[in-house]
Amino acid sequence: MAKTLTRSAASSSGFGVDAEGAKRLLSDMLLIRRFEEKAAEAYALGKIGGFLHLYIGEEAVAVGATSVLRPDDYAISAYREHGHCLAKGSDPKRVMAELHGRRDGLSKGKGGSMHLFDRSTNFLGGHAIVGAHLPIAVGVAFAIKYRGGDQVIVCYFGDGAVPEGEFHEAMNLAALWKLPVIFLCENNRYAMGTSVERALAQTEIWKFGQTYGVPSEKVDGMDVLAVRDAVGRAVARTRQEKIPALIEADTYRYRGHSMRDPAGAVYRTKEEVEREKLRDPIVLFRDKILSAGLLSEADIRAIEKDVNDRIDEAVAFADASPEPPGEWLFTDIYKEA
Amino acid sequence: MAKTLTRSAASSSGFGVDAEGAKRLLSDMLLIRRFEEKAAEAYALGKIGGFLHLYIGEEAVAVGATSVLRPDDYAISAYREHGHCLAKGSDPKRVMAELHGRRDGLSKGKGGSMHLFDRSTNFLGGHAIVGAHLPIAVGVAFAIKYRGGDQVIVCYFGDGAVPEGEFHEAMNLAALWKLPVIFLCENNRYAMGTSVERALAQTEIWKFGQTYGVPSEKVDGMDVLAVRDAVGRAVARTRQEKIPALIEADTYRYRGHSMRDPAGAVYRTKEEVEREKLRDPIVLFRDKILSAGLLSEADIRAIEKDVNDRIDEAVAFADASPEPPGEWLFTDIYKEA
Amino acid sequence: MAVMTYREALNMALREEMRRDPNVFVIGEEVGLYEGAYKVTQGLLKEFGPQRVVDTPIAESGFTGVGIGAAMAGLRPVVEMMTFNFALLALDQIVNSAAKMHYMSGGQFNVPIVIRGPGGPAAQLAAQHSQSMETYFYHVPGLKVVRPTTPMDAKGLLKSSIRDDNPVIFIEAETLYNVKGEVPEDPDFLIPLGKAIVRREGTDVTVIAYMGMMYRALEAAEELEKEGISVELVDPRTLRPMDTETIINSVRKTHRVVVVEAGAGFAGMGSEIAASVTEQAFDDLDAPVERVTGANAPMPYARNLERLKTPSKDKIVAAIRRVCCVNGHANGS
Amino acid sequence: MAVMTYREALNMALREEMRRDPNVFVIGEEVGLYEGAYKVTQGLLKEFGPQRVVDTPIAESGFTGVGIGAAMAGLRPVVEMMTFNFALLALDQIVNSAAKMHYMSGGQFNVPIVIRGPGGPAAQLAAQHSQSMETYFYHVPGLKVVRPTTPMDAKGLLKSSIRDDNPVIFIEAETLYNVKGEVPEDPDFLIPLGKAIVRREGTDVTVIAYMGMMYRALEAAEELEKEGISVELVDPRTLRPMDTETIINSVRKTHRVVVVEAGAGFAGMGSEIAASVTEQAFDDLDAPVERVTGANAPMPYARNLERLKTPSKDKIVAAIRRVCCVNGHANGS
Ligand SMILES: Cc1ncc(C[n+]2csc(CCOP(=O)(O)OP(=O)(O)O)c2C)c(N)n1
Ligand SMILES: Cc1ncc(C[n+]2csc(CCOP(=O)(O)OP(=O)(O)O)c2C)c(N)n1
Ligand SMILES: [Mg+2]
Ligand SMILES: [Mg+2]
Repeated sequence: MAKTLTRSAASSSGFGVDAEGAKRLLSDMLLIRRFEEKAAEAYALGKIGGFLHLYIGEEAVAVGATSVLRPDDYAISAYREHGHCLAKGSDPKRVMAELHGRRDGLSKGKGGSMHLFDRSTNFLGGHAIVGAHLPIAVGVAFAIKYRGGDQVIVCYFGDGAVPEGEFHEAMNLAALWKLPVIFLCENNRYAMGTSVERALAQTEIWKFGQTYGVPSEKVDGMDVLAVRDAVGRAVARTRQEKIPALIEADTYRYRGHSMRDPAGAVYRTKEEVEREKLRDPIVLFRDKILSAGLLSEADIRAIEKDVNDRIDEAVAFADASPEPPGEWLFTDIYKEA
Repeated sequence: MAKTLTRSAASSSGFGVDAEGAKRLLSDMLLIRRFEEKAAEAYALGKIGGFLHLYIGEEAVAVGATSVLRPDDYAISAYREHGHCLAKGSDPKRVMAELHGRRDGLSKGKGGSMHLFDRSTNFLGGHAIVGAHLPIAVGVAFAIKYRGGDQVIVCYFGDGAVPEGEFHEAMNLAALWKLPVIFLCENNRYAMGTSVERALAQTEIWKFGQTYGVPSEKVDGMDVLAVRDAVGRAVARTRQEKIPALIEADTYRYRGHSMRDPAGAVYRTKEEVEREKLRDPIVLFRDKILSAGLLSEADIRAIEKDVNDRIDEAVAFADASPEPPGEWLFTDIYKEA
Repeated sequence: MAVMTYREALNMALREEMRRDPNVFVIGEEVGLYEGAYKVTQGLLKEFGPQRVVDTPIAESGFTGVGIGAAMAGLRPVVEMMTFNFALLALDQIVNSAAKMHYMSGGQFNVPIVIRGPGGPAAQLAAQHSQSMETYFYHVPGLKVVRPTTPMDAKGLLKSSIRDDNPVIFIEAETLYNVKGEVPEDPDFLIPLGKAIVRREGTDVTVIAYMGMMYRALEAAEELEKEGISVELVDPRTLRPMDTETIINSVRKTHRVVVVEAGAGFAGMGSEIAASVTEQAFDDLDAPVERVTGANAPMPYARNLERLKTPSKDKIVAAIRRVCCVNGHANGS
Repeated sequence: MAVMTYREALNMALREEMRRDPNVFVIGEEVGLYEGAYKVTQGLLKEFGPQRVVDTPIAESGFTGVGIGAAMAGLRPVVEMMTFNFALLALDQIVNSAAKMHYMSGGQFNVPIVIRGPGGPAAQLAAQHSQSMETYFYHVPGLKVVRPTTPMDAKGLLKSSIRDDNPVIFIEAETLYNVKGEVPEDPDFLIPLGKAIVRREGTDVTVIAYMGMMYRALEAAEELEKEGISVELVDPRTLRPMDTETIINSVRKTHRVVVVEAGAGFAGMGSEIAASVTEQAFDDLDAPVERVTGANAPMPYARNLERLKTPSKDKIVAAIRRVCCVNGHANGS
């Protein structure tokens, strides 16, 4: 799923992608959803441990954004990153194996759900300290510019990272030095149990970018085409002008913060969750392409089947992968010359 | 010099203070200037060690701001804080003794120039990690509100603290929780050798406050009456509405960053420094009150003499104060119950 | 006495101290509405209201600084680190502001703050969320550092920490929150900071351990008992100030020492204890102090590797045997 | 060989490595236009331009993170901390990102970054600006920690650090920048990380010290020479990885050890060396390892108090005498 929908692929359908493109967007979102449903099952069975943060409900952001990136562009994220990693093109088998702590996992089983990395897709993690990867993203952008390249980096982060000082330091440095980083805030309205209203004096997160003179906007994060459009414009501008961008995607997580907060029910109402489910990005997009006649019911069933098969395969692969050997406790601490 | 000029002391002279008030403002500014000139001499003689950061040129900010504070209001600052500490009412003798590392110093000689503290005037230091005292100021404001008091805290900081994450964290927390803290940025255009243009994507520092919904403005920091007016309005609002404020004072330091950067000549031109000296806050204010007929030349000479005497006394006091006893190395590490 | 969990004991301590002193308040991420990521602050918002149970945004340096400022102005904040891993973001505030304020101000401003939360190895939380954090603090003059092993200690030490006039770093453990034990219900029950406890008397070897490692050392001691090796277990409880007196007294009796620590070991607590025991009781020692420490590696995610990272009961048993064999003293082998 | 200052040796190392490898760049506060707060980067902006000599705003966490990101993307940043005191603000980036990235990513992303700058006791800079900072780093798996004592070491070790594929914490000293010494001009001169050096041969006692403490230990050794006590001086140079082999070899010869450290001592480098020497050479030791450390207090400003805070030559002499007296070995007294 690493292939890129170039802007020229925009069809005459009126919403920016042709049938092939629509298929890919839907397939990618479904793959992430299905992957995570299966991961949740494995967690319940005790096969996955630690923290597991599901992205369910937010798939349109990763998929829409990645659809306008080149394979050599970079992406970096926090700990709710299965979707970003899969969208960037990692093999679901190796991602699932990582969640299972197995030797064939992306990070050899040493990282787990929160620390997915994939050098082959330029996916730079997988960071579990809120806010810490924002300056790192700026550093990658610095390296791109240093070398005179025209790549960009997309840096995904949550609304919860905005009150952290590193958000501000990263914004300022990127704006000051004019670096090709796209800050993509997934505002799902909560940082664990804390709503943005209780965390930020300024709840319109995109406005923070304005202060730094960074082109900033808000987008409907449940609409994969809207995300694709907004990020597409930002990527084009950033690639050309080497300036950062801030995009706030208005999104929602349907599950709790992690598997240990199953309902996420203390800090939000059931009604709110149900209301938000009405704008499920996958349902909306499926309906849209169906009614536009871009894909048929049969096409969609075929996509679903393919996705299910791939995820089943991933689970089987993870189950079959052995534990990392004991000696690996002491490897990769230092890189040997 | 701790006494407060209440707003009601505003005279009919048209610029907000009567003769008594003018005298006090001038006297306070002169005291700080003279104090620091003498401190520089002592440094050259090796009587003061470590870092010594002079405030010369910026006196109008501390004096104007403090003139609208009550004695029970708090102030807190960074390491260029002699002026803030003296304005708040500390005894110049004990401040000078602290700079000399003597037992009668405010901090018993343990803190030095960068760590002046005075519980008797509610002066909370003297902090040498750029940005670190901003959240501390917010905490003091938190305590004020917690207790239902109507004090405020003025938090002085430099333009150099703005790119630090703690600036942002402090602004957000103060705005979010509606706390009585007045952030008073002394924008002297340089953080050591780095001009604001090379440090900030947004050089209008007061605008950062707007993002957080904090009443913010810029003021001529070389005009003691303008500072007094702006801070006076902020204090009144903050006291009543318990909301923070951000004031950016446009000021300039005539000396180098510290005594180890004597000319400050690498990163700015001589012409710039000379031009800025034309708006010396003390000269300007003296001319103004003279031409307004508020004080006579003789009055001013009397003030100068008094200030000189007090500073000579402070130097003599510091010279005469003994070194702290060796045992004090181990006292004050912990407070005993 | 009542039987309750470590978590409940902490909650009781907070509640009692908040009732006792209106200047005590709790601040941190998710401490209020969510009642704590690990539920240590359960019910506090309801009883004390949002002014005294303050939910913060994610801004560790910021809200720790707020705590320090509030303490300078006379309040007694209890700052919760959701986990101590995040305290690195606030370390400058803790080391350069909280720990030094009293000294720098020549005794004018003390900082009566408690910074508490879980720290240490957790369950498959990997490198960034599962590490022994005490090493960043116990080195620092001006800080006190507490690591309570039992529910009773959790209560008694937390209450003393809150009443202490200095900054106290109070590190709990995710893996101990559900441990049960007897806890005095007396609201005046306190355990003084700086006092170690002998958790088990023995004659052949002194094992020094705390937190999860104490529980493993206990199992090791019971196993070795069967072989006729009598293990004395000492729990320092407070790492700074360290009660070397209790430790040395035990060493003078047993002449052999094993220090167990979950952290990576290099220049850790075990090094300090080994060095100071050796200095102060060199002639009493029949064998060099043995250190059993966590593997010198970041924490891996995979369950099997994770298990290898932290000292196991078997490793402790082996170290005790080793130290008892030297000069053929004990009958272990 | 040329005679130059420690500062010039560092400058030369930076210059040579920047010439050698276009991926090496320098970033930090005042490194460019101002040529470094301590002038270590003098002339670099002029030679290499603003793209490779990058002045930053005051945002330690931010620009350290930038260095880490740049390193992940293949560059070799040298991040200057104006002084290491400010590195606490970046400690999360250093510990949780730089040190663990290679491990967490299963070996996919290494972080070849050098973080350098002065650290340790300075001249009347007081509690927040004058402290031994190595303790925050050498505990951390994934980091290397270097403390170069001489101009030659400064050059050879900095060059090795820049060429190393891992994060290296390279802590200089304000008080050593003007020290002069011989330095090879060869641009391929390197000193490997992890190798201690015997700075002075001796037979009665091994003294382990680095940085300013090595210079004082040297004076102490010369003074004691007159009394017939022969002191061997070992400088670890790299604190992590620590070259225990060289240390132990010396101990097997002298049977007595003094470790000197400027830091406050509790759970410091001295504790680690004392513990590991005792573990590995217990039967060779005729006396317990003596630690001479900085006073367990924050750094005071007053000159006389400051002098008491850091180990003096006299304290080192006294410790050597003490350790030599045990069991009447040496002829000291
Ligand atoms: C520095 C830091 N503080 C606290 C935490 C604990 N924590 C993990 S996730 C989280 C909430 C983050 O929310 P947000 O950024 O909005 O991302 P979301 O979970 O909504 O995707 C918190 C507080 C952490 N990991 N890092
Ligand atoms: C966190 C931190 N980083 C760096 C320094 C070194 N330093 C001391 S003062 C200073 C410049 C600060 O400038 P500014 O805030 O504008 O205050 P000014 O000196 O102009 O009054 C720097 C970089 C420090 N003390 N703290
Ligand atoms: Mg969120
Ligand atoms: Mg400035």
